[in-house]
Amino acid sequence: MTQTVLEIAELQLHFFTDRGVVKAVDGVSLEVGRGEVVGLVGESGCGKSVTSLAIMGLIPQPPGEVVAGSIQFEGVDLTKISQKELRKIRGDQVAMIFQEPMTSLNPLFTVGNQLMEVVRIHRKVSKSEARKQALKMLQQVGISREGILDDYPHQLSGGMRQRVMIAMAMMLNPKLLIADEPTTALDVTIQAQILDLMKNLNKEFGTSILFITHDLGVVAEMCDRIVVMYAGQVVEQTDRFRLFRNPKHPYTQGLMNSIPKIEDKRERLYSIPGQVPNPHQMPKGCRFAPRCEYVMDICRVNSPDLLAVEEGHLSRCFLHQEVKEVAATST
Amino acid sequence: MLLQVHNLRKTFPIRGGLLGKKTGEITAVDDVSFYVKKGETLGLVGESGCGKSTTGRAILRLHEPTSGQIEFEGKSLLALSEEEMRKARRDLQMVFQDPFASLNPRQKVMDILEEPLIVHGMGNGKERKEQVQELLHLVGLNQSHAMRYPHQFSGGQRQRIGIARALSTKPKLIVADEPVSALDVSIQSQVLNLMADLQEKFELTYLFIAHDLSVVKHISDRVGVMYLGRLVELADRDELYERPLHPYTQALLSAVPVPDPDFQKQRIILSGDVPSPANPPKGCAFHPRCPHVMDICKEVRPEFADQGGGHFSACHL
Amino acid sequence: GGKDPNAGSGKSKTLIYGRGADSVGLDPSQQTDGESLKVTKQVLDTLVDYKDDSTEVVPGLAEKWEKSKDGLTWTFHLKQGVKFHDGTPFNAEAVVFNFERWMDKKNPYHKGDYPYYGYMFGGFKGDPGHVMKAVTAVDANTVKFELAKPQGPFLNNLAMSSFGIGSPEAIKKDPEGVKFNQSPVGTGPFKFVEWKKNDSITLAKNPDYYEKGLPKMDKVIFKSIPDNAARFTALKSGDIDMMDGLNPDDAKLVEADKKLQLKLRPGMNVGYLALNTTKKPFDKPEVRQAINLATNKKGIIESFFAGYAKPAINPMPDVVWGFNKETQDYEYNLEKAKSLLEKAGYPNGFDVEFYAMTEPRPYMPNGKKVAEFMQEDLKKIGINAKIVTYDWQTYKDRVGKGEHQMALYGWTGDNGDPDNFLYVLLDKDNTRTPDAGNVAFYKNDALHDTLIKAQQSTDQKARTDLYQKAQEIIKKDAPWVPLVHATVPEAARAEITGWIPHPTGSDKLLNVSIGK
Amino acid sequence: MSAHIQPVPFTKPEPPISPEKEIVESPFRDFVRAFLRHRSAVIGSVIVLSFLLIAILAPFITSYEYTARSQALLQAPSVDHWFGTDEMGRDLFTRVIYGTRISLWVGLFAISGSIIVGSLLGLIAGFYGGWRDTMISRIFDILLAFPSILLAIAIVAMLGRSLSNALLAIAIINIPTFGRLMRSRVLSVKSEDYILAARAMGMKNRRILFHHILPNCWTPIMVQGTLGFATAVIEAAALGFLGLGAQPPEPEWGTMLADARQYIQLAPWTMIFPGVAVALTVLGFNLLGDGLRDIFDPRMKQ
Amino acid sequence: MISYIIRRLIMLIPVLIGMSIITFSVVHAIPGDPARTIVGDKATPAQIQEIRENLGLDKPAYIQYFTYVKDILQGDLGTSLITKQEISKEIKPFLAATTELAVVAMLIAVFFGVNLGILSAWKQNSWFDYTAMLIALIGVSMPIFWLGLMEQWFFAQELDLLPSNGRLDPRMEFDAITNFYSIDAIIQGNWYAFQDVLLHLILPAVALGTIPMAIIARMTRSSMLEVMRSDYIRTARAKGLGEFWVIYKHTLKNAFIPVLTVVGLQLGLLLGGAVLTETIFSWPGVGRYIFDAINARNYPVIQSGILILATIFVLINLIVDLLYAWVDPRIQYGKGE
Ligand SMILES: Nc1ncnc2c1ncn2[C@@H]1O[C@H](COP(=O)(O)OP(=O)(O)OP(=O)(O)O)[C@@H](O)[C@H]1O
Ligand SMILES: Nc1ncnc2c1ncn2[C@@H]1O[C@H](COP(=O)(O)OP(=O)(O)OP(=O)(O)O)[C@@H](O)[C@H]1O
Ligand SMILES: [Mg+2]
Ligand SMILES: [Mg+2]
Ligand code: NI
Repeated sequence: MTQTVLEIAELQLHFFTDRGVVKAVDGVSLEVGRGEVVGLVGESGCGKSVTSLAIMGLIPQPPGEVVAGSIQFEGVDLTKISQKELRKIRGDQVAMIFQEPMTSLNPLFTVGNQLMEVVRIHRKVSKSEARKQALKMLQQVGISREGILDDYPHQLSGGMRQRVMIAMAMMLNPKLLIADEPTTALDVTIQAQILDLMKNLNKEFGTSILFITHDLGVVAEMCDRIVVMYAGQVVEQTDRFRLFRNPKHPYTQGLMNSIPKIEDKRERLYSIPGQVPNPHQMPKGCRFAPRCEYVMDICRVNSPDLLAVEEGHLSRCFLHQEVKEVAATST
Repeated sequence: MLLQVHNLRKTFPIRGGLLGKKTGEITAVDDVSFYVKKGETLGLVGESGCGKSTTGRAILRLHEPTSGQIEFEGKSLLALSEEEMRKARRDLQMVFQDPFASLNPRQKVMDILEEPLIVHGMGNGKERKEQVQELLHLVGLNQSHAMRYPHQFSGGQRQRIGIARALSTKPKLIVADEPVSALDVSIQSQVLNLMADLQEKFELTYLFIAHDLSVVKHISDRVGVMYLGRLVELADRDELYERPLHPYTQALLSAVPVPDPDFQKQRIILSGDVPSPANPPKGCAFHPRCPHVMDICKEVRPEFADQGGGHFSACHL
Repeated sequence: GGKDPNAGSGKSKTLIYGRGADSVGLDPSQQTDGESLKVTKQVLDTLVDYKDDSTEVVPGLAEKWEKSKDGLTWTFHLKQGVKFHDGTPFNAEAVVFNFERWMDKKNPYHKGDYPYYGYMFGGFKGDPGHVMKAVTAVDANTVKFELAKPQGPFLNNLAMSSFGIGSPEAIKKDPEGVKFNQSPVGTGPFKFVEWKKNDSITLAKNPDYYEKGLPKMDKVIFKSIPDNAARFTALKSGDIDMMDGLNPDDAKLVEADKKLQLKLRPGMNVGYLALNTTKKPFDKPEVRQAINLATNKKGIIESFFAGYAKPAINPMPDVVWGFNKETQDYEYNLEKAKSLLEKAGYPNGFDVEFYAMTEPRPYMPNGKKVAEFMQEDLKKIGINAKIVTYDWQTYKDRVGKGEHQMALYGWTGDNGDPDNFLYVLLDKDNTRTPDAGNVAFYKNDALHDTLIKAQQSTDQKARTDLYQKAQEIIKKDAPWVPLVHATVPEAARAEITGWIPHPTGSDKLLNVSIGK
Repeated sequence: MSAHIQPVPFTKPEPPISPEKEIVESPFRDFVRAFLRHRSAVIGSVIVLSFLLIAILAPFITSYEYTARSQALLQAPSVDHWFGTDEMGRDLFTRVIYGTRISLWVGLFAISGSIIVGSLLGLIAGFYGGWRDTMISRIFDILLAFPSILLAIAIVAMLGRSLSNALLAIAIINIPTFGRLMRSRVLSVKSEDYILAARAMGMKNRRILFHHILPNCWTPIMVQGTLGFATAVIEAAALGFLGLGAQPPEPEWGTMLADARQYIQLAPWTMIFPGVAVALTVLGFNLLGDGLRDIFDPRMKQ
Repeated sequence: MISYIIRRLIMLIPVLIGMSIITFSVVHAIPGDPARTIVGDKATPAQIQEIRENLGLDKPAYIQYFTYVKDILQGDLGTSLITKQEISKEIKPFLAATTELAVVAMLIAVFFGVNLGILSAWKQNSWFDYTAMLIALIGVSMPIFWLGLMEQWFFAQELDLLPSNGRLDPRMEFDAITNFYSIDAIIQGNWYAFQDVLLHLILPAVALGTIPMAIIARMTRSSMLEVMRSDYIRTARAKGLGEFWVIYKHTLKNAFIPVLTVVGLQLGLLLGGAVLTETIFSWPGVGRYIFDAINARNYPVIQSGILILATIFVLINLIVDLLYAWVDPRIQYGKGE
């Protein structure tokens, strides 16, 4: 890839709660290139949303805090700049779509009002101009009914609302669009519509997208590159072909195997034993060790690093590191 | 033939106007007929709000059906008195979508599991306690879990408790209303496996409601597809997935994202949203979104008929 | 706030009189409450009046009068040239009109109730006890009253504010009998101007008042401030010029404050503890005497009257003629009380309900506290008193029905006649329920004979002797614990002159002025 | 070279979930922990407990009797009389201390009365709906639309002035608060899945009502009860202030305030201490109630 | 909408009927009767009996009740037994006085309460938040009569800053037209009086407004906090909206809905619950009027007074419900609820 738009390095994000510190994000690094769609997958609670909120500077503070690491957006470290500067970037250069289209729009203001607001925050334009832009953007996302600007969110269906959210995010043609599970709340047929739309927008405007989801099917369809997270850490990262054909990390493998494939027959599914660790008491060593089938002694003591297994394929597992060592000596 | 449903219909009143008069109706389930054979799993899929849950609940008379016939083991359930129905529920159990919401947060697992036994007068105190232990074991939980409260479990464990509760009265039919939708993939498979195991062990019959087509395909013997309160297609699993007849089923199947980057197929992207069940379109309910819509579809409601080999479909095509 | 009191309203001299409650109505003949009469006293004059500081009768609208030997005919000669506030002349016709209106239930203007008339003159036209046979105009300025039977306190009665003469024209304009009650028209020193309910009543100087140069103020405003403490605050901060209903304890503060002056209203009243002689254990005179002995009147007066009261020995105060100076009061002696109780058969005392009023009355500013005070002493002689309170209406209702065992009660004299105390409060005639006046339900035939004899006599000397005897009888039987004759402390700003609090509670504000 | 891990075979037996070693806590222990962490709940309960102790230990805290008169009338606070004396020379500290008993009593009885009656009505209205609901809701509307203090005054006037009648009046005017709360709570609990589950289990209405609905309704009632306790204390003081509450010589705070009102110039302490006592007690219950609400409020839970 | 209003008004009927029955029975169950008040402390039993008969108090209770209801239905609120004035006329200035006081108290309460709540929520867990909320808590913990007395003592007497009681300096020439003195002063262009009216309002309004203020502040805070956690506020922030607008545009409007309920409920309560404040500040209001009527057993005044207050209470809450629909487009009355 030619250029990176976003580069997160060793991000550490902690929540200081009554019950102790939750290391919700523990050393996450990832990057998104220009025009690239990067998928961020992982089970519920693994830190996907928190990571994306950190980019936007929207971590509830307190209790949350970015303790270490950097988030470079177009060469600017978003963790270092002031709220005011961040506000200028937010909504303009980096935009975000949230999971719940039902609750992410303010119920007391019309759709038009909320759409135009984005423009008027960042550009000095007249109301009518903003209105025009809003309408244009709505057309882009496939809503051509003009009256919709005066509708209130509750008058729209879930799919429509999510389109409005997308329109809102795309209003100022951002360089980076963060989509946090944008289709989870929608039906399959509607989801297909929305995914289709996002793909088109990506192609048409060249917007980079950080696509967060837990649905591997969606990832396979949408993303160029995929980052897999487990318990606040990135465990694997590579392009989608390699990931699906040749997953390296035992967690990724397990994940893939537990999905009932639509073409598969009625047999026992693979299941990863146990459950996601309690964020308050992360296991020592590798965080996946308690559930891992290939667990070794070292896994319970040391935590592995995220290292390249091969060119463009990172994994956080001692198995591969051994392999690498072997490989190194054999050559 | 364990369960037979004929022309089931369930409407909900819309209230409003002066003194809360009824001003309209939502037809949540409209003229649905199907049967479930003993020991099989019938999957029911469809988009949100199409009436899957209502169908499930109407069968258990948790929502009193507006009209229709429900025969369970040849007896009409709707003819039962309230007390008889209460007793009959021993054989008809339910697993809910949200494993947290469906467990009383103030009861210990022990009590949750014991209560159905008490209600149906099964066993004495000691026997019941033993049975609870057995149930726990069956769903992969252990003795120490009995004294905990639901919130002290993970989602997957809670759903196991829900399943254990449904099993406690040794029912013949279990209506599972999206039992895995709230769970993560890695946990989902644990629960699906458990359900499959239990079915085998106790010769259970499932009416399995879900919106995830791959899950339904995985677990079901036959699959029904619902749209806007109606059953639009019903067939054996493989038949349905390989040879969908109804355009809606086709679109649905094509829309499912497949976790395989190599998998390429032509998506049928439907336009528009699911209409409101309060005023469904005339004729075929699917016609406003149907890529193959014909004039007749706008006027005449297609018959839900056997297209051969037990493959039912409701389409003019 | 202490702003210029006359700011924004020209330079007129305004007096603000702060008081505890609003008037009920301003037609004095229909009202009985002090707050109403306090105002009407300024607006409507009576035929005869009381002296400024006592209940001695002096001329009012009538310059002079004579009575026939048998005491049955009274002739009044009216002042001339007096005009009502509406400009109509005051004359004998007007007096007759007023009396006809009050006494004749069939009179078209007899609307509503005329309680004091009925009470003072033995009912209405046609009633057996009605005293007034006829009221006639002899000529334009002479009125003749013919009585059915002689009435000792007749003149004193006529002097009551309730019998203020109103303008017949104004009354005739108000056939429903509503308006006059809201905006009375009389001949008094002040004219009615405005009434803001529960807030203030404004009166303005009557420029045509028959006494030249009076009244001294241009305006008088009666302002209701229900809370005693708030009223005192208002006085201190200059929002009002004078006030009644001073907390006795605050009197000390007033005396210490150079900007204020203390006024003492002589009390023609008695506060007492009625012991229900029909109920156990008060049917035994010893018990009643014991309670008398257990009462620390001095303590009560110190604590709740700040010293501004006289201990009551007889049922009537010494300002009323006929008071028996010889009577010996029971001393405060708990031992003796206890032994009397023993003698009466209650060596261990008894349990009793002690009714106490909560609304402040002139004779009892804080009944509940007095009861609480006595409760302690009673406990010491073994009597376990449980204090019971009701709101004033219920209280009167229950006490009038005789439901109490012992009850704090009191009386303010109307006309300064002993009969108005002794007969009304202690004769067996007045023990009829449900509205007994004699709430000790004390029945003594000897006393009854004495009182009736005194009532029918018109000889002052003979009456005095009879009343003295009556007081002795009462003292011995002890149906009451007479507690106090309260002097009511009131306060004004230091610059106020010419205010003389009257024993009846209604003061003529004729001579009041600010500064010299 | 290819040491790829092969996808795991599907037939692998499922390992049972390992028994967890973490200590299992009862909801009560959970509650206690949350409670101890909540500042205002702790402060509130400390205040409330102190008043409770004061009420119980009153005779040991002070050496005076609350009715005992002395010669020292209206004395300013001193070593002998910490809060000064009143117009009868009674020790104010003692009276304030004993007043605690009355106020707590008032709160307890009035509020438990309205909780019992209100909840019962609310439960019936919410659970059965229909005409019962309509009727009970109307009753609540009526009681709520009544100017409550006037209603209380009228009730006391009707029944006579005494502490117990004041209690009754306060209980009556607070019924709709609890009734409506209970009703709305029942309505929301009723539509929970676990109630549906209970019905699907074949449980009888009565069992559902008492085993499933009721236990899930009491937390907001408890919170409201604590706050209502505070209100009741103030209401009792207001009635006492009007002379409608406790009768002498009971040292009820509102009555004391009413009596002290006339000494505000002369002896402000007679006014200040009972007032502060009321405010402090009420504050304690309010803090506690607030704290409980936060602790029980699921939205506040992380 | 209209049909919703009509429906609500129809629902008012059973409430008012129930209310009148309860009031009637309670009031008539109070011992004593108005005849005694009318004749005063002294009267002969015969006189009292006669007055009772004149007032119809000797008739059975149900007949009295039906007579009363019949009159009400004909729009006749009855006549005060004591003053003989028509209640509908007599009560007007009292109602106006209380309404003026309650509205001003409410304005104070809303202004300070809402802003305090907003700032507290915004600066959650700061010392400002703690102090503000402690003050609010103390506010709800104080008996208002005590607060009123303290206020009066301190501001009127010790500092002599503000008038201690009444609605207006009685020396002032002033015509009560609407009986809302502030409005009357404006109508008459009497600015001096206007200023005086406002000064007189301050102490009682603060006393009366303290509890609602505290309640509103707490309510605003918690509801702000809840809204601030919501997804759409996150959206607003994600757009790059400034903090001020996030708070005052997006959050406040949403947070205000529950506050509105409190405002309506409290305003209703203030109208009928101002007895003590009215007594302390000599405010010639309706609470005091009914209170006096209870003491005098002035049956028609008690009944009609309470009925009027209750009606106003219900109407205020109806208005609040309608305001909801205005603030919140999701609420549509008259359609399926
Ligand atoms: N406000 C907060 N306070 C404390 N912990 C928090 C907070 N927000 C998130 N966390 C913790 O951070 C971790 C990551 O949460 P996050 O929302 O990023 O998960 P996610 O991967 O987006 O999950 P999902 O798929 O459910 O959206 C969780 O363990 C959660 O407990
Ligand atoms: N109790 C009820 N009262 C009124 N309408 C109802 C009720 N329950 C369901 N409905 C309506 O009936 C229709 C069908 O609802 P149902 O819950 O059966 O759908 P579903 O297929 O289970 O959807 P989901 O996938 O979201 O669970 C919906 O439009 C819903 O709004
Ligand atoms: Mg998330
Ligand atoms: Mg459903
Ligand atoms: Ni290899």
